[in-house]
Amino acid sequence: MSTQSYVSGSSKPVFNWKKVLKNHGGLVALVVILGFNILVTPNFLQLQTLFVNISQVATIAIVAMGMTLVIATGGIDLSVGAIMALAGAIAPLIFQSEFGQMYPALGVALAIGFPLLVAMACGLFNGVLVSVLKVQPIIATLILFISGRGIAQMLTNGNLQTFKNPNFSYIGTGKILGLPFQGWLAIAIACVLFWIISRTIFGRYVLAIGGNERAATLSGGPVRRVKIAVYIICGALSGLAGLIVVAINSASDAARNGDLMELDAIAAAVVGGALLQGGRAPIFGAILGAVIIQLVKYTLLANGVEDEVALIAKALIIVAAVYIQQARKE
Amino acid sequence: MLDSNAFDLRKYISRNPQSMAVWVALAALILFGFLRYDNFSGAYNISSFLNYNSMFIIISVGMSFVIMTGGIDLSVGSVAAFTSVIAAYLSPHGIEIALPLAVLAGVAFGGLNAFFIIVLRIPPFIATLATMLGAKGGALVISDANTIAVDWGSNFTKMGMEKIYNFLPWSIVVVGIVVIALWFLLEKTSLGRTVLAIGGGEDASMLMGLKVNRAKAFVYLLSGGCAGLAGVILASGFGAGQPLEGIGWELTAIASVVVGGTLLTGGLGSVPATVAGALLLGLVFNILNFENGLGTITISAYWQMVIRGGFLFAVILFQARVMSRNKRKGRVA
Amino acid sequence: MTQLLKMDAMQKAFNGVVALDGASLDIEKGEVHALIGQNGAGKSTLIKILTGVYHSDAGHVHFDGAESFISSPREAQSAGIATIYQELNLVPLRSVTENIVMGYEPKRMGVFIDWDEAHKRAREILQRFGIDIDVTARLGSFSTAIQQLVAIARAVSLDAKLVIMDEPTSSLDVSEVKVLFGVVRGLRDAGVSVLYVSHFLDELFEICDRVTTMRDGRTVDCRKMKGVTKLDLISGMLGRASSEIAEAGMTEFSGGEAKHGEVLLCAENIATGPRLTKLDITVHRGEIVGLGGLLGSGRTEAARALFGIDALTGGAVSLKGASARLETPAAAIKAGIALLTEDRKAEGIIPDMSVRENLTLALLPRLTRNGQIDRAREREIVQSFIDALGIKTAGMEQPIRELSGGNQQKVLLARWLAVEPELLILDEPTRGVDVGAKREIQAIIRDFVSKGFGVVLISSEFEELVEGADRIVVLNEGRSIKELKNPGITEDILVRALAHTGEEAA
Amino acid sequence: QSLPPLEQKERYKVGFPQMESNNPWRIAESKSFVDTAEACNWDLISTDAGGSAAKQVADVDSMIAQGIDVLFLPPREEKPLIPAVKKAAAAGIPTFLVDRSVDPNNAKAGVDYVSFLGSDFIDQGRRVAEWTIENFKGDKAVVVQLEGTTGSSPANDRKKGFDDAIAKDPRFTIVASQTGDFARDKGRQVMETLLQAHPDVDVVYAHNDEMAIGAIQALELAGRKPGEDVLIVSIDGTRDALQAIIDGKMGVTVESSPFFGPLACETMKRYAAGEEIEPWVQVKDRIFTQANAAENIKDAY
Ligand SMILES: Nc1ncnc2c1ncn2[C@@H]1O[C@H](COP(=O)(O)OP(=O)(O)OP(=O)(O)O)[C@@H](O)[C@H]1O
Ligand SMILES: Nc1ncnc2c1ncn2[C@@H]1O[C@H](COP(=O)(O)OP(=O)(O)OP(=O)(O)O)[C@@H](O)[C@H]1O
Ligand SMILES: [Mg+2]
Ligand SMILES: [Mg+2]
Repeated sequence: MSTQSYVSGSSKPVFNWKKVLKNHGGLVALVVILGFNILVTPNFLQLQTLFVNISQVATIAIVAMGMTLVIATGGIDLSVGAIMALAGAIAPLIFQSEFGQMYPALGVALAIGFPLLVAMACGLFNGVLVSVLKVQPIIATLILFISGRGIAQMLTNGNLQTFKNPNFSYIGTGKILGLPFQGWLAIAIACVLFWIISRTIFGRYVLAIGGNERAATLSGGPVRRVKIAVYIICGALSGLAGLIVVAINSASDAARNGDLMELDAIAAAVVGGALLQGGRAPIFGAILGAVIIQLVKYTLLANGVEDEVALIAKALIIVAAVYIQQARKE
Repeated sequence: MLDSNAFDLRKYISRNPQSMAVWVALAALILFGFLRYDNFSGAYNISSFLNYNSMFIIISVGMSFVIMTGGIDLSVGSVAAFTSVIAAYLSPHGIEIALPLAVLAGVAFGGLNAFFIIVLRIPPFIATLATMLGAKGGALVISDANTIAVDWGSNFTKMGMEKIYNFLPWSIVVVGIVVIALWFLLEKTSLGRTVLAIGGGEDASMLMGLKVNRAKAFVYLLSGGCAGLAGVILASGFGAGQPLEGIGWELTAIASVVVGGTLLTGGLGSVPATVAGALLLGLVFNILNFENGLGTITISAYWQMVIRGGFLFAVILFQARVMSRNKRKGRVA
Repeated sequence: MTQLLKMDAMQKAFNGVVALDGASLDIEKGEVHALIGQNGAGKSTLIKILTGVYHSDAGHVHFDGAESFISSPREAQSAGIATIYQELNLVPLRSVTENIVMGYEPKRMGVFIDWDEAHKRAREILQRFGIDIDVTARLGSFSTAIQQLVAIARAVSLDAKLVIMDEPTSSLDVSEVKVLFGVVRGLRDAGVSVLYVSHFLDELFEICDRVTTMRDGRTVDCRKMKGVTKLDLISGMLGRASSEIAEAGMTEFSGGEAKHGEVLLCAENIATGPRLTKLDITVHRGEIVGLGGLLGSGRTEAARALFGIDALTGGAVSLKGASARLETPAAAIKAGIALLTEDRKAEGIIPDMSVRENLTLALLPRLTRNGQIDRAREREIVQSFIDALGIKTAGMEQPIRELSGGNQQKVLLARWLAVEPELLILDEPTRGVDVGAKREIQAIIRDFVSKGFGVVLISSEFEELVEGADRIVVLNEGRSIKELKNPGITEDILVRALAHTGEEAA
Repeated sequence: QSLPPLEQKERYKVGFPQMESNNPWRIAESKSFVDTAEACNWDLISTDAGGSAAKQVADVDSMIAQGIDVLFLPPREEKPLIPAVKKAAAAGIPTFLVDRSVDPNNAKAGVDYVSFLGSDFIDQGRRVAEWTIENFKGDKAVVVQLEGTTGSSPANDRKKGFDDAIAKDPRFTIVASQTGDFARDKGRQVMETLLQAHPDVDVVYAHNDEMAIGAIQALELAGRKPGEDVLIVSIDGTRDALQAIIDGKMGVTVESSPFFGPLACETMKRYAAGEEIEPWVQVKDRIFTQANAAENIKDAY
């Protein structure tokens, strides 16, 4: 039997704007916002604008990518902001310690490595709760959401830690080819994650678990380990973002670092095309989503829209962007 | 459960092992407080505890309906803040005007959520996140970013500040009536059953010919209305409309619902267990305050966060244990 | 007789894939009407258009004497069409009662549900099917078969003019099928029409009055059941002359005598809980061992135990003579065991993934070097299976949810064949599969054992079991109580073994 | 109704319901009370409302239930904390408001509560504006304002005080006023953006030092010279701000001291001794500039 009769013959290559809108809703939204800014926002077409936006969006993008992986397995991670605070609180403790000052290079290396380990441990905690104890992700990660920041403040006694350490600050203020280091970092992470998702067995399992966890288990997939790994990755990326924030500010504020990041990251992931029920992991979509959210913020600020009105505008834009995205599913 | 085997406790527990955990934990915590602190069981503490937590009980119950359908409502806190401002503005006209209109404002936000979710097919998490931002912005706009004083002369403040026999706050009475009505609605009406069925399988419910969209719209309107009521209590009990209140309420409510044994994927849920969940989480704060008062230690803010997280962890571990013990007894699909 | 339903020139395409291409159907009042066709012929699609799940691209529907525009399942129900969908559509988390009465709850004072009455009603309706279960328990705690019966019970209780049954018997065994037929006849006698879709052609002769045959989205035939032969039906479905088909027997199993080799698997006294208390089973190389049993006898539980899903609470398993600890499916797969589950939707497919990704899911570890998937080999393997099994798909990138049920099943079978297991456990492998494909699958199974591998076959279709298995282990209430050996097993012997098991076991 | 008396005794059970602990200023204030507890013979009950006025009222309730002798209340909001003040009064507990006050229309010093200890946020904003007018040398100034948390009373008052005073000098135009949430990171991000839209900025007024530091960082990242091309002025008097003033990056910061503990102890003792307490125990806020920053930095928090 031929499969031909099942494919309709009329597929003329005509430009169909509806289709473009459906398949590339996020890009369309981006173009609209860019166009608006070019026309309205003063001094928008400047290298410095690009610089500012990249340096600000990098942390959201990095966390959003981790969130995308978690969401792809059908989970969610509310603890990203708290993990940022925790990692960010630990770093200065290390390089400002006596040891860190005695061996500055080693101190900075440890100040990056150790907080990341702690962040991964947080991810492990979340992952174990979710996959071994079968706690629902929103609640499992709510535990660290509530207490993670508290732990960070305990470590620092609630104090703001300020410092001067150009080596460490490089991850937040460094430049490569004139653009912020953290922007390049985000791109590099995206490339690696994209490769993992589309080419590796791990990536395939991530999507399979989100698509039908039972089927994945019964096909011999290491479901528990993959889920734990996904939370660990998300934790590590959150920790990294926390370090970047601390590095830019030359100060670690455990009470504020990563505040409300979970909402931005989830919104970015979904605007970028992730489905909350799992099964999809659009990594570059997450970056796109983060950029859209960043640009919305930028646009409203730069044009002097009052904070309260900006909230309403942000709400509408998120709805519109997701609406365009959702059209694809129909 | 109100159905025929309502009072068959063993059956109830074996069917709802996850709700049982919350009752045990609640009883344990009350006992702990009772034995450890002097004035813990005093009338003043009980009545002010109930007054404050009536807001969380009502939004948690509203939230539980949303969650039972497999949805979520992140907007409750902001909506409560918004309606508290509305209620404050309307307070000179008395509670009989302010209450219904403010609740209606909450319902309107629920309608917005329902529109986003049902008509535009935007996932609930995002739709209600947007409404959360929008309601917060709206509250700041209509209040000009100020708290709005209520009219102390009218009967408006009675609901949040006066108590029957100097003990039972009006707020908890009103909330109690609403909660019992909702409990009945869930257990005894087609609408309630449809809510549960949707969470258990939206496509299946649709194919079974249930009025899926109507029930979904209902839960968001309900949750909005409950947030509206919480807003009235907020304004009435604290003498002001507060555009900045309600931050994090959605997570408190979600936690109450889940601690009460409702599955976030929907399909299961109990109104009384949700109330117990809300009381349990509220009690943790109350106990921390009393612990502070013992003077042995002064628990700093961050310690409190850690303890609260640890407590949630303990309850969840307990719940997971109960669940897995029960699972071993038989296959739960 | 008067006409109840007429569907004419129905068209439906999904993203360019044509599912219906001018299909028609007419049903008279009080008849039982069969609808047959190969997997993917468009039967379910036609039904879903009728019940408003899908909206047709073109065509007319007349129902009960008027042109009708049914746009939702709810409208269909109020118009008097009750449907049992192919993929069970129930709410497992809710009670049996709720699943039956939902939407039509008995009320007190017009508002409050009368639960006592509802439970009573549910119990009564289930008793008509000979089942006596706790109707207040969660539906999900019962087996697929019970769930299917509940779905049927719900549809039958709806007081409809037309009851549509899309493969209602795919999870049922003989005795339940008998009960069902009784119910169907009862409906017919009450003047209710029944549209009956099934791949078990024998069933049709028993209860259907007329039969409509579909092929490639078109209606190719509609005739009285009387005087039709099975061969006619098959040739109509396949679009081939009956002479071509007549050559072979009805199952592809009756092939050559197999040579049995060394012991592959030996399970002694294994138990996993109350539903599987004592199972002894041995599988040799080159052998198909059937598991016979009635509803709830523990066949599925046995499969789950052997595949490491449920932990053993007693007994021991050895593989190729060495004792084996199969604690997870992954371990079982590594040890060379595969399981095709009975619940395709919940435990088999990953709906949004492509045919390719679904097919290679279990094979992945072997397609991978340093964590990276060898995509060229993946495509090659997938294509070879699509060709070998005749999987009807628009391409290997089509999401599996868009395939018809039978083709999904083939993909899942391919998933397991691809890992080249030594022991393949098949729980209802041909459920929902059309005659042509069924024979293909059976041939594949036969071919598989002839290479010196072993198969455990669970099937509620006795013909398949009797002809296919070299031995049949008979299960009753979670215990293996008897073993039958081929040649020499007939359906009769099997049925008697099942029926008398109770006494013999005692 | 008259104020409840406070008997003189060896130890007092004292309630201090802190409103939040998410910034250094609040943390320093809480610490000040904890430190004072020892010196002043207090059994201190200190809670944390996590930024919620309603929770703060509930915290006061639980303190009343525990039978405190005195209440030191930093009301999160002017109006929503009035019930707390009234409940304490009804329970016979003398209340002192700390660092923020309540709506004078509904609760009065000397009637509902004993006294308000603190400074005046409006006045702080005004003093920053006056200093800026005096010290800004150019003849046209583009001003950017970084506001505190939208809707919070210090943000509203510091804006009002500054806006009203600066309006008197026609040289100054406020081109943008956006919230930086009292946080360094947010302040930096907002400043980065506003700097793009208003590259011609001359003066940055931040509602607290944390945002001012964030603004300095934003300016430096953009290659500008804070203190030279842009004048930065703010409120609080933190160590970092004083250092910035010493480094020439910042112009002024008006003190808003968090160290209320000793003042609270002293005022309470006076009250217990039967003294009449003035309705507003005003705190003398200093003003830190290049002239005195270096000598005060060691005491800053
Ligand atoms: N939702 C859908 N999206 C895309 N294609 C679909 C969808 N549903 C059905 N099809 C396609 O339409 C065709 C007819 O499918 P249908 O399910 O009606 O077959 P069927 O006759 O019921 O087969 P079976 O006997 O296997 O159940 C198939 O080719 C299938 O792939
Ligand atoms: N007549 C019955 N009464 C009550 N429960 C039943 C009955 N028949 C089966 N069950 C349920 O069936 C389940 C066991 O089914 P299992 O899947 O192990 O059996 P099976 O022999 O594989 O049946 P199936 O034909 O459904 O595959 C149990 O959950 C049991 O409660
Ligand atoms: Mg079908
Ligand atoms: Mg079975």
